[in-house]
Amino acid sequence: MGKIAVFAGGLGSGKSELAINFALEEAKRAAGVVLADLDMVNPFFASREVGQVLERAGVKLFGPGGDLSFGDVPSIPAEIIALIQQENYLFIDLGGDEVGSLVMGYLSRFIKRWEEMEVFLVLNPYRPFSSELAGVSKVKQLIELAARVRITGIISNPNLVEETNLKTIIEGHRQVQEFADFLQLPVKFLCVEERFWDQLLPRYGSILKKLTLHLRPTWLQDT
Amino acid sequence: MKTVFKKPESLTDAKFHYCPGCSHGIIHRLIAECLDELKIREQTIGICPVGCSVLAYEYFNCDMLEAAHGRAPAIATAMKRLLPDRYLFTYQGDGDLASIGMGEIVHASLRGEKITVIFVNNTLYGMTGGQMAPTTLLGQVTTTSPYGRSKDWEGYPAKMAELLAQNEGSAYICRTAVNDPPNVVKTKRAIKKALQTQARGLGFSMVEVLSTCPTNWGLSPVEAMKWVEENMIPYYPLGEFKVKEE
Amino acid sequence: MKKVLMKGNEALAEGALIAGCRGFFGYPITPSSEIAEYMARKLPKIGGAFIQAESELAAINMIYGGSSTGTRVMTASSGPGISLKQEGISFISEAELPCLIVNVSRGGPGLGGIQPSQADYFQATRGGGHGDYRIIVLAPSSSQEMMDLAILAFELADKYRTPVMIMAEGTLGNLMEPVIVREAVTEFLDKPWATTGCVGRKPNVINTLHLSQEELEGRNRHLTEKYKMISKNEKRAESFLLDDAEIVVVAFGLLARIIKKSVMEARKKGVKAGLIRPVTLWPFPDEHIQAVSRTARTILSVEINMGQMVEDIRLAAGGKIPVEFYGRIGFTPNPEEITRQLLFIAEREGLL
Amino acid sequence: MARGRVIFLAERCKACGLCVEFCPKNILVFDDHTINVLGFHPVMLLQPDECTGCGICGLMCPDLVIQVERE
Repeated sequence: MGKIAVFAGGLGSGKSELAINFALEEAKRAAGVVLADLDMVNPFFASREVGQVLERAGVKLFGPGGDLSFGDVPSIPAEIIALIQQENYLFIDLGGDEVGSLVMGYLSRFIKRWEEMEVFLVLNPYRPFSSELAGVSKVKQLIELAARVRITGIISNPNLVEETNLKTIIEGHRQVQEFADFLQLPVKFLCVEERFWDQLLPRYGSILKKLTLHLRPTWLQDT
Repeated sequence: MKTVFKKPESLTDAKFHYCPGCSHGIIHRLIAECLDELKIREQTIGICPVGCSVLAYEYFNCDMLEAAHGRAPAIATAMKRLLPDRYLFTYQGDGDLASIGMGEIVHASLRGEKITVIFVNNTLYGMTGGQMAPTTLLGQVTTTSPYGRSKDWEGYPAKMAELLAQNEGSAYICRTAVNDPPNVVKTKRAIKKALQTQARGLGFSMVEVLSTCPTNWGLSPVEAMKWVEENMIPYYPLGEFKVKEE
Repeated sequence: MKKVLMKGNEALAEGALIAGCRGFFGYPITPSSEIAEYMARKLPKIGGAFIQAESELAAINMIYGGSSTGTRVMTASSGPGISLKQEGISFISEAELPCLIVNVSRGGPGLGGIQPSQADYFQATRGGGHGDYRIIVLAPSSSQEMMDLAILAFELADKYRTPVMIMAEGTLGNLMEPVIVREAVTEFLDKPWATTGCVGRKPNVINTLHLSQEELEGRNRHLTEKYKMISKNEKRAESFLLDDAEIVVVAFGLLARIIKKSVMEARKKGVKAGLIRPVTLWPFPDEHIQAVSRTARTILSVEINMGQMVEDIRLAAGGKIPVEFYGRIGFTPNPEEITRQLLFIAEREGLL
Repeated sequence: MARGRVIFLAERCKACGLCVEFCPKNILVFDDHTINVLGFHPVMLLQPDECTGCGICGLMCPDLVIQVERE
């Protein structure tokens, strides 16, 4: 894992949830972990909603603050340019699609630590526009154009939220692997909820990553 | 003997409700003659405004809609997009088009909607009793500019043909008048050209017709025609402002 | 059965396409914009029309024109935009043009905020614009219902020649859930009234102007008869644990789903609670309220506003049972908050 | 000899006088002895023999009163 990790992808592919999980995990090992919520597209279910959880774990959150956290206006946290250039573990949560990645395009010229940066394309093949190669390769191309960075790897995030089962994950991941092969990108991680971890570990080994859902309202889980 | 002049097929038998000498009747007839001559009555849908011509749906013998004040271009836009092989025309007065409907007309033109707008400019609100319109001339007295329209108080009259001709989406923009026989003939020619522009898919077309309101101007119909020539045409020059050929 | 993970807004848009919607005319506003964005991507590929209008006024009049061609058309907006569209909705209602209008609501008055809200209940259920009219209002509570009610909305709109509104909280529009994608609708009603060019028939006129008193009154009586028919046929509500319920919560939308949890929690603690979830906000399912007002002890209306639906509940209850109100603004209460409220009422009423 | 013939739908005439004004032969007048259903003295042709069937009266008439025939 590099020192800057950027999470890009289609609208609703799971970027925020992944960025939170990766940041929290890094915080167990290292100090100076920063999560930048740069979702300018849509303020619903954004990582800024779990500020307290992050804070307790020692993750510093930078996002549209105060009244702007639910503001309908794009607002880039002022500190972000400095953060990009400092020694730290920076996790950047972008908004959906190429529109959400535009902010990265603006920031990319401040990046000096290119060799320490990973840019992930988060893919959930159960999302509209992500179930076919044409849609996926288009979103990849547009994101790279908008973000002015190359995507370095794919994070597979196949799920149907509460209705996910092993079959969903296995079939979905196979689909993601096919996309990855075509795009000539490595699948760096396969993310699954904790409840599937034990059964899937033997099959997928080191790419398997455990997810705790922080943004999903708990009351959805059995209604 | 052969008939050289009669009521066109594209008008119903209903009697116009307009005041004596009001040139709406002439303009209605010219549109209908164009529909007849182009043989497109059954392919045409017209949209009438709020204003004196609000009842125009009773007069045109084709499918017709009555619009909310100023919104006819929006209605025509959606209809043309969904029925691209049909002819859409809106019939709008100066309050409807240049005041409350300024947004709709400008954007229909900007988008290059393939519709034809017949814009009847008689310098005031006829329907509601002679109030000031965006096209009321400087110095002109109306019930809401009782001291005469002044540039400092009410501002300048809107030149819609010139304004819309600037838009890339406009394919044919022309201003005519119906104050004398030669100008009536020219108006018909312009309306036909506008409809042909629509048929060729070139973009937005509008004919602004300088018209009369003898009742609210306080003039006889004949005097009103002279008033158009003496007062309107000098400020609103006639002619084609935009002719896109392809 | 193929499931797709969809935001409520996407599911609604896809539902509209499944229902045969081929025209979208709108103006962007959070939190409804995903509907327009989804339509902008899909409609041009299937021969439909998508226009981002210059204003809500233009958009709703494009709906007037679009529907006049006999095509299934829709628009989507949020509170301030829906206010601007009211003139057009009044015209569309009087012209009896079928269409779907979506309000992914936000808080008000004024610009308010984009947080979850149900504050447009009055506007939606009373018609909203000028004149004597009503529109059918549907309130989905899941992504699946966003799709299914969009399909139903077009069916009802065509059947009764009326605008139908779907009203959803912004949270529902943005919440992702697995959705079963329905089969495309293939049967449509004939629309002999449509203005499509009068080839081989007499001209059609679509008009809302009625100069004579007799004609105007006749039109209003005709519409009223239609609204009575809709009231008779189309009331819909979901009942949950009502059989022995002593405290009945009434709530709609996504909020109602959360309150199901509260009801179950309260029952675990000995409170006989139940829930009525109106699916049609107009026509309001008053028979459901009347039924429980004979059997329950009290009704609690929970809304994300300062008390709007509670008035319809009181009208339906006709004074037979106390009706109380609990509301929040810009915030969807979590299940525990409502459970606490139920326990408080139960204790006060001696029901524990 | 007349080369044209003008037929008036007198019940539609509002006596605006535009046809009278623009007739190049000056052969149209108001019929002071008739009042139509609209309450106007409708227009009439004073000297039918002079009519050339030019059609200008019909062109300027706002109320579809006039039909013109020509040899």
